Amino acid sequence: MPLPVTPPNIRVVTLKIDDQDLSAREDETIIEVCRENAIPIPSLCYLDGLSVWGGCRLCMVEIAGQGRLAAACSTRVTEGMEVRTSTERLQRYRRTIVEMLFAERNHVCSVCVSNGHCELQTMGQSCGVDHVRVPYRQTPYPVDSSHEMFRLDHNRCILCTRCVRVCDEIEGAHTWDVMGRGSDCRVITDLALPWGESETCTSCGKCVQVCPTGALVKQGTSAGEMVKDQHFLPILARRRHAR
Amino acid sequence: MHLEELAEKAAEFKAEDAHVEHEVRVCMAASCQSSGAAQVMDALDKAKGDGQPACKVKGVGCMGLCSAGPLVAVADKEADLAGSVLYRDVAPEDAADILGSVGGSPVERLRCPTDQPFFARQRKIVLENSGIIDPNSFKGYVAAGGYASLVQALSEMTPADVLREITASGLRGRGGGGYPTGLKWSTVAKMPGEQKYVICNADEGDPGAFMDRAVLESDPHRVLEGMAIAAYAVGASKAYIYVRAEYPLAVERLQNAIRKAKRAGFLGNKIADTQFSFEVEIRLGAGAFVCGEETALMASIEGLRGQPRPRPPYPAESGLWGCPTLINNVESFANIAPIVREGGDWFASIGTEKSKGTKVFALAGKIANTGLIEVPMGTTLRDIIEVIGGGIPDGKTFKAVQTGGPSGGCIPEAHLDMPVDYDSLKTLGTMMGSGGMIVMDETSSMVDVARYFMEFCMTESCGKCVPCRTGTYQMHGILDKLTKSQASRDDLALLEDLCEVVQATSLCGLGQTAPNPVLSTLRYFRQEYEEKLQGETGA
Amino acid sequence: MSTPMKTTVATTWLDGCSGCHMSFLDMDERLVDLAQRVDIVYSPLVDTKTLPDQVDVGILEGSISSDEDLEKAKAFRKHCKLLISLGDCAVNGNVPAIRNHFKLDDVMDRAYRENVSLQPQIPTRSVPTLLETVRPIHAEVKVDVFVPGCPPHADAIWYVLSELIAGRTPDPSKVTRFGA
Amino acid sequence: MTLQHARPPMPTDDKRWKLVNATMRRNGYADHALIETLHSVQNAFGYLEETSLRFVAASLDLPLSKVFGVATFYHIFMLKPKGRHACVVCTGTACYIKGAGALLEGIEERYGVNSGETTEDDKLSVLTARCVGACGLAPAVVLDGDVVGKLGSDTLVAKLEELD
Repeated sequence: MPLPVTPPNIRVVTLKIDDQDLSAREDETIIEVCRENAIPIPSLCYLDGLSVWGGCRLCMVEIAGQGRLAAACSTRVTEGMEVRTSTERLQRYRRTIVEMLFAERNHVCSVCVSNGHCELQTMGQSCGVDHVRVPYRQTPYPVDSSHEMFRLDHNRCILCTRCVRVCDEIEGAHTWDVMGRGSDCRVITDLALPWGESETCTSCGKCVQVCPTGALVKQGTSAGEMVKDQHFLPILARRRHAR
Repeated sequence: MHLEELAEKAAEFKAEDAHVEHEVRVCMAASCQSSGAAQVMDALDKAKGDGQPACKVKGVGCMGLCSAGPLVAVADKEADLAGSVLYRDVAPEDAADILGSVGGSPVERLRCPTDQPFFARQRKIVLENSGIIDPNSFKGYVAAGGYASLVQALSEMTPADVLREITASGLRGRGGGGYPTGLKWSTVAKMPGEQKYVICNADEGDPGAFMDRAVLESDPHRVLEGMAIAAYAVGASKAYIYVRAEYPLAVERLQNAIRKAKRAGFLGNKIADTQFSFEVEIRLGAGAFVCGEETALMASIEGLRGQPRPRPPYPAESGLWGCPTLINNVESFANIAPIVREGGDWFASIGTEKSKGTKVFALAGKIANTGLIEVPMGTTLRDIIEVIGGGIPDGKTFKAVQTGGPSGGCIPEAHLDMPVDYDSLKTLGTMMGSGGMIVMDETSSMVDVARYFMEFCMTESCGKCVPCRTGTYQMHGILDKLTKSQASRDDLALLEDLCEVVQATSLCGLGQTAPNPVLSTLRYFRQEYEEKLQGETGA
Repeated sequence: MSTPMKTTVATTWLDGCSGCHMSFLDMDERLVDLAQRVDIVYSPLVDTKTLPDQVDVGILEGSISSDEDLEKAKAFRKHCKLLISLGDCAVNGNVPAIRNHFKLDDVMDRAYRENVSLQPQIPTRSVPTLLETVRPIHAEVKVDVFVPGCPPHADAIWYVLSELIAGRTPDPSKVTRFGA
Repeated sequence: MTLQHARPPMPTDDKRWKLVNATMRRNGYADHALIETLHSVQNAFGYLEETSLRFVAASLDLPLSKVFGVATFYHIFMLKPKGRHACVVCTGTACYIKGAGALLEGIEERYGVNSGETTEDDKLSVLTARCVGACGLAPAVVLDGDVVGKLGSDTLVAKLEELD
């Protein structure tokens, strides 16, 4: 197999992340460099193989000399950059953001098919969310079980749009999108009709696999049984890109 | 075309009105129209009939004092507003009296003195034609010297010359951020690429701001001229004006202006016989405040949900459809023609050290003179509110002035002597914004005001990023509890925490600035929050 | 009689399934060890029927769903130096809070009329009045330590109590989480 | 390989579809003409019906969910028909300070409808706008397209009563 060729004119830069001296290609983002070097950066919307969304804001990092925080997923590395990924302040912000996500919908972990395999749940634990300080929004959401293979539970959706992106960018169907605005946003299939009636869904199940929570799951799973498998994504993304 | 040819044209257009000695100017901007200006205009036209050939009844743009509309000015042909007799609250029945007064003694019962500070203290650059020329008349604009700057730029200046003048002028973006316009233009000009775009942001969204609307309704050609000069300077050939659908009159006048400018050869191919070509298209907003944010605005022009995307890349590098894009707002573009005409140094001589030129403000709320004013940067808030604005009506006392809309803050009495510019307002915890100034008196509750703005941000949040979407909801909840005296001290502490998180982590300006009204009212009126705490009586 | 050296502990369950208390018992042989160091002065697991005036550690399982739950939570707060929210119902409302999506009247009808065949009626006496919404403990009284989990594993409870007895501040996120 | 995209026939012989088609044609059936096209559908039909959304999606070759996402993002677009009359209460800052809330309460008291709702007899739809730019006339409403300013809730309700 031929070795991957670095495109011409792409320079290599050196930078510091959490006091580690690193080098990286200048077209890489901070989160990519962190993942290559096993530096943990939390994120719920970023997924290797999908376009950058920049919505969850959990990957915010501090860059020396910059007043504003930067999102690691959408900030490219530069020569001499000094990044801090886990200061007290960042930890505090992340904790608050995760708390607000828990309060937004009805994530009752104990009775979720993704219990134990949920990225939000794990994120909560790693951010030290042992309770939620803000009041719960308490708005009930429907569950769409109309699809013969899959199920959509809006109560557990965090609007990361991974399903929208994978369906559009990898599968090419663009069955999913987001309707509404602000807190009223909801993921939809086609004209917000039941998923089972979708004219465009190919039932490929990619959306289910990339969903970080128990919002998109396989029919027939019960509490704790839904384990997701995302290993296909970088492979497919690479092959689609190569064409 | 050369400047001389244009000057000939202007003279020719003027000559068409050679017989006219006096003008009866009726404000036909949206606010006066809502008060019945169209009927007044009709009545004046009818009463005049074919008589009084030396007198012309003419619809014009905004004269500023919107609360006294419909406004009618009787003036010698060349006179400006200060040199005219102004009538306020005019009704159709007054038509005969007003016409009768032309060339004679004024109708005292309707008179609105123009030597009062509201008019006398203003300095008009952006609004120089406003209230004087007919916004629907291409000839009127040219007769007033219009398109001379464009022709001058195209025929006598290189793009680099234009960039130099704009940079020298020190003009900063009038949309609120205050980014140096010259720098922005130069960045776009430097970008490689055949296709570049110019966008005029006319999605004036701050509640209580109507400057851009007035400019578009009063002098639309000036905005087109500014955009064309910008396009020439940065190497673009296509532009969009993104304007709120809620401004039908502005849209109509813009459409009319584009059509006429095209016919006259100031838009389209080979403008003024040069190689420069330039097309402008109007895009209608559809009721989304967030589309005032530049990346969201571009998404909307592309036909997408108006959601912002992370910056960088900035629009200057990768904007509309990935092409280098220059975005300025209406008022910024309206400043361009005078800068090219008079030179950057002239513009830089007005205003303060770091904020040059004038600024148009919309005065509203509990203030005697509601309307539109243009003053040099550096005018104090006290001058604007107490002198020009005429102070607080109904014998009430001033409490705060809100600037910068939902991204801004409230300034108390103690800071009224601050000269207004981008930087001074920032130090006060608010911002220039697009220029809305809402005055509040002793009856306004600051907690209530903070809740109002948070509700605004909550309903206008696009929903893309978590801190803004969920944070504005949670902050609004606490503010709502506070206004009902149901919040605890812990809630107040949580509110301050949330402000910090949302400010620091939100994706775009809407979220990053949404806490500002809360933070500024907490800073200056904390007492009012304390008094609202549950089970605690105020100190 | 307890020796003054022992930490006094009170526990009770509010709106929950008592599973967290079962998990407590699942500490098995470690309970013997624990008994050397703590005195359980009030609990559904012991005989005492009144909450002493001064307790070192209070442990609440379940969410606040009725006026009785609210009273108990307030009493615990008043008499306990340190209050622990044990389990997801206490920490975040969990399953009991799912009823918040319905009107209280509809919930009552469902429970006491629609699903009852013999003499359907809404009880009015000797049952506590339900509150309009189910809330986590900390929404009503200040909580010092949160131990999420449904139920929290016995190891997690053991860890938290051991740390507290040793005078350290436990970090429950190390050992448990929502739903765990 | 290029797959040709066939434009759909007009849903009915209603002449208004021609207006919609004209907008799309003017924009070269480009996908970025979506918002312009939705404006023209709403101008022609008063609201965006499912048939229209499907027609626009098929004509511009856009995914259905994308069209629905855009239509529901912008507050101007209505998915349900409006009443015979529309009263838009401005809730901009100046109007708010001068009592826009009282206007909404006045309407609610008389007609029992809140912002975004239509009376049962389809007479009146009540809406709010974030600022209509008539701050000099605060508090203002836009009644069937005309700005009416300096209102009290009594005078507003009286005006609404005059409508048929």
